[in-house]
Amino acid sequence: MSTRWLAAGTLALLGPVALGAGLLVRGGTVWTGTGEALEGGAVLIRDGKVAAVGRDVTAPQGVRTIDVTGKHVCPGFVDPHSSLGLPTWEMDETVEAVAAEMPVDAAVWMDRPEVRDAVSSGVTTLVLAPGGANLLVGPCPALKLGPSPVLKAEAAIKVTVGPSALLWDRKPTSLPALLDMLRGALSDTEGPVGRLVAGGAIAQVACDGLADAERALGLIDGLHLKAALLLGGAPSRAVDLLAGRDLPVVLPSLALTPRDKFLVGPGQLAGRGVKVAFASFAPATQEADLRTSAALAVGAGMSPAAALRALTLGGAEAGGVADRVGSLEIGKDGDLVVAAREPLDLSGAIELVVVDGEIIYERVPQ
Amino acid sequence: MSRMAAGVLAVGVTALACAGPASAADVLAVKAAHIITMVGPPLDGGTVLIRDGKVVRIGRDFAIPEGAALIEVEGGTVMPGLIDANAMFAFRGEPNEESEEITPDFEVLQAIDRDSPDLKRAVQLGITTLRVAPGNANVIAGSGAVIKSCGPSLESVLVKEGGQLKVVMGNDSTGGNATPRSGRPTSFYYRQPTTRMGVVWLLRQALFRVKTALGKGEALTPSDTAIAEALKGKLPVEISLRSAVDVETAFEVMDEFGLRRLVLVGCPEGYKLSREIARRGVPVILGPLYAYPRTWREASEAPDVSLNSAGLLAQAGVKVALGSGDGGGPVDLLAWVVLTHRYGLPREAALAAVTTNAADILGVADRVGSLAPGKDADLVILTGDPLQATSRVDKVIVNGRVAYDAQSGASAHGEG
Amino acid sequence: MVRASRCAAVIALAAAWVAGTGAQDAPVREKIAVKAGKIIPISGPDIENGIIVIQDGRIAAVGKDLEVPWDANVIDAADKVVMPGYVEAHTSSGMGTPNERVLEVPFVSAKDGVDPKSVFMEDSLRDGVTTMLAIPGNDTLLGGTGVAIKTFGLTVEELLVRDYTGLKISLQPRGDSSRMAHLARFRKYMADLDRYLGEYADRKADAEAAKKPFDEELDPQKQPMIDLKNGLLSAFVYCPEASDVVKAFELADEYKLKIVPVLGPRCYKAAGLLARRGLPAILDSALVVWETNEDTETEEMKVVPKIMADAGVKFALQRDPNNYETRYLWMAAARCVAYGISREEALKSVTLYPAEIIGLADRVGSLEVGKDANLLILTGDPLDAQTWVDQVLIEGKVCYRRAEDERLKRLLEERKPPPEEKPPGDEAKPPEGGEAPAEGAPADKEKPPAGKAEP
Amino acid sequence: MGPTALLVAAQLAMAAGEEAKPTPLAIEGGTVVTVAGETIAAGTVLVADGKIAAVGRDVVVPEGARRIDATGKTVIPGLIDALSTLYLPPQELAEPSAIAPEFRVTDGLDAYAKDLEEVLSYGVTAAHVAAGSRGLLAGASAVVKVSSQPGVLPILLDTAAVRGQIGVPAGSTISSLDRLGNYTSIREALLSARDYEWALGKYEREFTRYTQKTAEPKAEEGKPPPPPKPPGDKPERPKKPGPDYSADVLLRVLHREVPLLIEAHRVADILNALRLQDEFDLRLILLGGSEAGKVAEEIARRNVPVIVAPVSLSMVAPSKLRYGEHSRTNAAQLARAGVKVALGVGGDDPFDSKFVRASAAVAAEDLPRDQALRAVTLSAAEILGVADHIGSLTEGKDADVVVVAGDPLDVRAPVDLVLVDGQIAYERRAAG
Repeated sequence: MSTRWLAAGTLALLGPVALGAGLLVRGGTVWTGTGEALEGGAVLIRDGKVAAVGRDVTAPQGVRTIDVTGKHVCPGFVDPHSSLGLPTWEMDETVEAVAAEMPVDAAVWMDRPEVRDAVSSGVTTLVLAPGGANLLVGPCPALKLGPSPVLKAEAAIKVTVGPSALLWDRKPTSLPALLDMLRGALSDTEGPVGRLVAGGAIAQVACDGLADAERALGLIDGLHLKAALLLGGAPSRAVDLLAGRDLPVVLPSLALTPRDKFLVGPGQLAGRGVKVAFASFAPATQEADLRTSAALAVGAGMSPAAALRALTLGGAEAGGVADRVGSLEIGKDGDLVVAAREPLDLSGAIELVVVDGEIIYERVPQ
Repeated sequence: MSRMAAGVLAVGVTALACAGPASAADVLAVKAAHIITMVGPPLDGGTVLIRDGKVVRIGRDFAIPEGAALIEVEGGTVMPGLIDANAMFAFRGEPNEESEEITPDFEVLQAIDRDSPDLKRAVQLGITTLRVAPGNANVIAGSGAVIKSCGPSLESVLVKEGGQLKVVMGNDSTGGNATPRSGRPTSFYYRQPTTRMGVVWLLRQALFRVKTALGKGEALTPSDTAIAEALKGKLPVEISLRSAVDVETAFEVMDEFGLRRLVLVGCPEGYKLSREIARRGVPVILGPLYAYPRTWREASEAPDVSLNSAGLLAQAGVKVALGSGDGGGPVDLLAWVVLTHRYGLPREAALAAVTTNAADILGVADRVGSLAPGKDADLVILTGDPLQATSRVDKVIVNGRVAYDAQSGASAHGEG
Repeated sequence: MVRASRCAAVIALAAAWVAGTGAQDAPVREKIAVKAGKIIPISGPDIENGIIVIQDGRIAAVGKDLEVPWDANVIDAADKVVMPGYVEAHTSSGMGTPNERVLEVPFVSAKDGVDPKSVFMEDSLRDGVTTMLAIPGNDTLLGGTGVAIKTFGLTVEELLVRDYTGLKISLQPRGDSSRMAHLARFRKYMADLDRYLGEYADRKADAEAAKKPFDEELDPQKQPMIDLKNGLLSAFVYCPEASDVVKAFELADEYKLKIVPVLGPRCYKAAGLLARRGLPAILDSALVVWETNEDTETEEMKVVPKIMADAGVKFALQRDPNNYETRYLWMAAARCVAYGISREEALKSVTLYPAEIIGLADRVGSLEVGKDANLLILTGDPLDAQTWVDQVLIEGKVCYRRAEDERLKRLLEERKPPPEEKPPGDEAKPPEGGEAPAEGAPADKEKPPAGKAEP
Repeated sequence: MGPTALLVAAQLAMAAGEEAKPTPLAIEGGTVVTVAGETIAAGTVLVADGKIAAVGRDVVVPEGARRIDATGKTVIPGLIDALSTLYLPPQELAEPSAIAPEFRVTDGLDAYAKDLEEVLSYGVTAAHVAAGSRGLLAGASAVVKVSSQPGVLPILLDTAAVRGQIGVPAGSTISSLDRLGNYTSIREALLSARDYEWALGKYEREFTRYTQKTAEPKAEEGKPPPPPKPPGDKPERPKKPGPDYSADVLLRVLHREVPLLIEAHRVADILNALRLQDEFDLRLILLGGSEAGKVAEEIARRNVPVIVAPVSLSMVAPSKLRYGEHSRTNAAQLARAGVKVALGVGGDDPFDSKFVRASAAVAAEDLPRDQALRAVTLSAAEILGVADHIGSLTEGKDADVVVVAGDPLDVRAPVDLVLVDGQIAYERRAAG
């Protein structure tokens, strides 16, 4: 689908440094994203994949070695829901209520400053989705901010359960009709939506507030959807509703949730075992928010491990790409971030970003 | 003036999740100086015993079981929870599917926001049950739902789904419609009707189509079945209207299609035809009450409102209930009842208008509207007589749980 | 069009009704004595079986065992309750359009807007309101002056109790303008005024120095604001939000103004401040406001009068015909009692306090010797929902008799063709339904209020 | 201070009058970052009568003082958001008037605003509020304490600066010509203020001449009184110019009594602001300055301070997106050139002020850590002219103190305690 993407992409990303054989990052503290932190650990990347993680990993012939002693290494951040690069005036296609054959990336402009900011803030993967004016829209691709951007062309479909998808003069104008149309589209296995669902696309169901969330869950359970919940409103009130479900829950960046004043929602959800992720919903907020969000959430009581997980593996799960990215495990993509301090200490700059084993961002020391 | 026994605090606490997890305090005894049951004569002093959200016993002399939580309001009056028979709030999004003007199969239930601020307010006004109706933008708007004002989930608040076919007369459903001229070509507002004549014509057209289809025994579309039910008299037709003219038109339509069950809603000028309405045995859900017309619609459609419509209708023998109507959120039903009583609605009828009559008209009398063994434990505890403006809601109990307590100011609400 | 027809009807009715009461317009006897089953003087404790003596339209005596003057025209209200007429301290009803478009119109007067034959005026009398301050609405920065009026009379002159009472200042910015701009505008007006007065004084001085005659008059358009500056007028300051109450007091201090806060519904937050400043306030007609607690997402019921009373703020209540709780002043007071305010305070908030606020406490608001004889003769307790205003006396004249109230009769009588004969005097009986009252206790409430015209 | 401030003082007095005089309070054992002076390990901060009574390692704590143990924690001055919309309802931000320097932001503040507890809980105790984001000269800005008492508006300084802006779009974009237009409009406003001043001076002179002329001649010793002047030949009383209320305010700016605060982001606009400084010799404060780093020397040369806002786009609403090239390293570049820098969140919503600490953290990526903290405390206070009250833990200053459970620049360490004027304004609940 996206040769244009590749071209634009490479152009935008200040030309990746091709490393061919591989890359060894050693000396720093390695946060694998699965919970453990190896001091003086190393990560070996070959052919774009993680080849080894551990304390005593040695560099094979011809592998470039970068010493990051005293610094911190963690997986690239994953933004499970972003409109990065979509011009704000082209975020919604409103003529069709159900637009399941809309190649979302067709509108993306890669040579925009947001994209550079995104990379420099440690985000390596994102799921590209439009706004909320359609009941159902897709396919939403999972993209790498790297040389070969398309991670999964049909990663997700975006479903909106709530008034935001209702226009005043387009069918449907009411929630009952909206739900009918959604059930119709999602259960029609022959149709384009059915095809996407069958193809393993994850349904990202957006809702705002308790009543919407209940209906969203009803829809997900009723149709046995592989889904993630994009939860608007105050997360604290939805804790009981969501606890004990094996359902990724995506929270908008904290700067976006005035109704979660003291930012305790993420901690409460994670504390009850909910798989939490943060999404920027860019351009509503920036990709750099993900890290700010996680850091502030820790300040408000979220466990540091859970916060880092939300930033990495959590995002990957919510984007339906956990098999490829989100943690530093052998076989997964060679995406990593080197930070001057602990990954969630905002005062430590992101110094190095690697995607598929290639350095795509290196901080110019001031 | 109100004292809560020790055990009650426990209730208070669990109550904060209004029908949260079942607990020891599931037996609740409410003592008060006056108990208005709406079925038998009122008791002076007595106890309402509640178990598992239902009323199990009402009387003066029986022992309160061990471990029962006790609520005692000295000098207070207990009455059935109030019913707003025609509420048009607590929606997510629009209460009409406006892409068509005839939507008989539209079910408003799926548009209800059980977490809406309006419901949280309603419960504090003593309203425990509401019939939420679709909006006024369609000629045939579909069916509403009867819900409780408070509960932990949509299932738990649902009392009755559907149950009527709402028709809107007058010019509400013409709003925004236009003949194609300008604007977005896909807009469905280039639709009928644009006049009240058009409204009636569309209504009759729909009824006629289904009637003939029934006659010929043709298959019906799902949306037509609702109309068919109405034609067969299985489903009451609720006609929302304002002016007396519309009442006459409604009766013409009723005769033309042999509609057996009709309910008039809104109906501020109905008192002018009270005899005829009574003769046909058509109940009226009256409201909202207003002194002078507020909107241009009210001004143009019901300039001649009367404070004693309720009184005149009731006295002509019409069964009257009250419904807040026009979408402005919940209204103080008790204050309204006080006024209708002052202006001619006899005591029993005034109380019935927000309890038994409403329950009967909505077909939920088996569960709500009165206090009797087996009925839902929906109670309002007032500081005095319900027909005095000096009384206020002191506590509200929904499904056997304290949902509001003016003393603590705690308003419980259904947490997910 | 509809409006027109309404008005026509109203005029017709008004005419009919005035004709009905016309009889009383003939010169009344100098002295009237009202024998009351119960007197609620407001200013003091209730009096059982008391007597009120009225002379020349004023109260000459109130008490228990008073001697009835031999030449007094006696009104026997032995089975009734007598209290002072209700006072409303702030209304813009009964006027065509209460707001000017221009923002600064201190020179307009409600006097020119009041419509003596508006249905509102008639309703007010029927519901026992005898005095009110008609004042321009809340949409203009400097909205104009008000008039204190009674509710009976065919011309504005007849209505007038006191002209030129209170100046409306609204702190509600109009359109997309900000409060900064709104207040800057006010300050500018005041500064311009100072400058104008200074230059006026200079011109005057020059003329005197030059021994020239000085006949220049002060600009009448500025006069109300000059009087405001000099404390001859008080400002009725409309505060839509609690923060505007703070601003109102700032302005009062900055410009040395006498102010009466006219509160919007959400001003309950300012109760503490109002209490500290010890000023009485006029409450919004919405007694209950809802506030969403964003942390818990619950709806909190704020009972404004209760909050004010608890904070120690004196207040006056206003009516709103479309508010279920406050369409009548008696009902507003009754609701206050329901919400836990003492009966005395509740009654004062519709009689004495509003009278004080509009500076007429020396004439109305309570039954005291020397005050205007504005009396309500009620069929029962004022706060009882089944009580009716049976007669209204204003300045000693009987201005309203329920027995002769054609509209009320039309409202309450049963309409069945053909109209059956009813025993005279019982027209006003509220129709009985089929079912008998179930409870013994309130059964008497079902009895028609025993309102009969005095012989 | 204007009447507003006075009133507030009165209110505070009354409010204080309600509860008893607060007992002295000692925060002991923490690492005290005074910002003004040395950082004291295991030091004590003593608070009495709303002021800081003593700071040091061995402070004598009086009997009956309340003691708070801050061992293992950090004690810092209350944070200051140098560009905030705290207390401001949205309507105040949409004021359409273009040139209205006579507006007072304090007229628009809502004493009963929400979000205050929220902002306090992030250690922010004061904010610089400047309204009229649409006005070229939008009126006086103010420095306000963050109050924990509804209805009390603790205004520290009710005319901190007159706020103007060049090239800040009312909509989403603005052409270079418009931006030049902004500059000229402001310049013309200042020029006309000068003309007005000149006219006033002329009037004064004429008026004194007039009074001398019209004065009746005095009778001298031993001489017969001279005949009174015939009424005819009296001169005309001179006409006083004006009034011009915006000029009155701008004159205070031209006389350097009040600084002029210009929001500008693009290099060209910043240079234009500096041209105003050169032409009128103002006390200029630059606000925003997304591209200021590129002309750091120019700014430093005139030693004009800069309130960098927003520091990190990631913390503010999208309406603040890119006026020119936004750079996170801005503050560092300016600081290195010797420019005094404060940080403002510059959010559209009042509660955005809670991100002050996070802004400082982000700035600390490049800025030395002590300077990063100074930029949200003392530097801000100095630039806004309130350094004698707030900004550092110094004896005699207002007791606005924050206790952080760890590194002040690592937002993962929560704020445990916040004092405003010696009163406990926020205390962290156990377990969130």
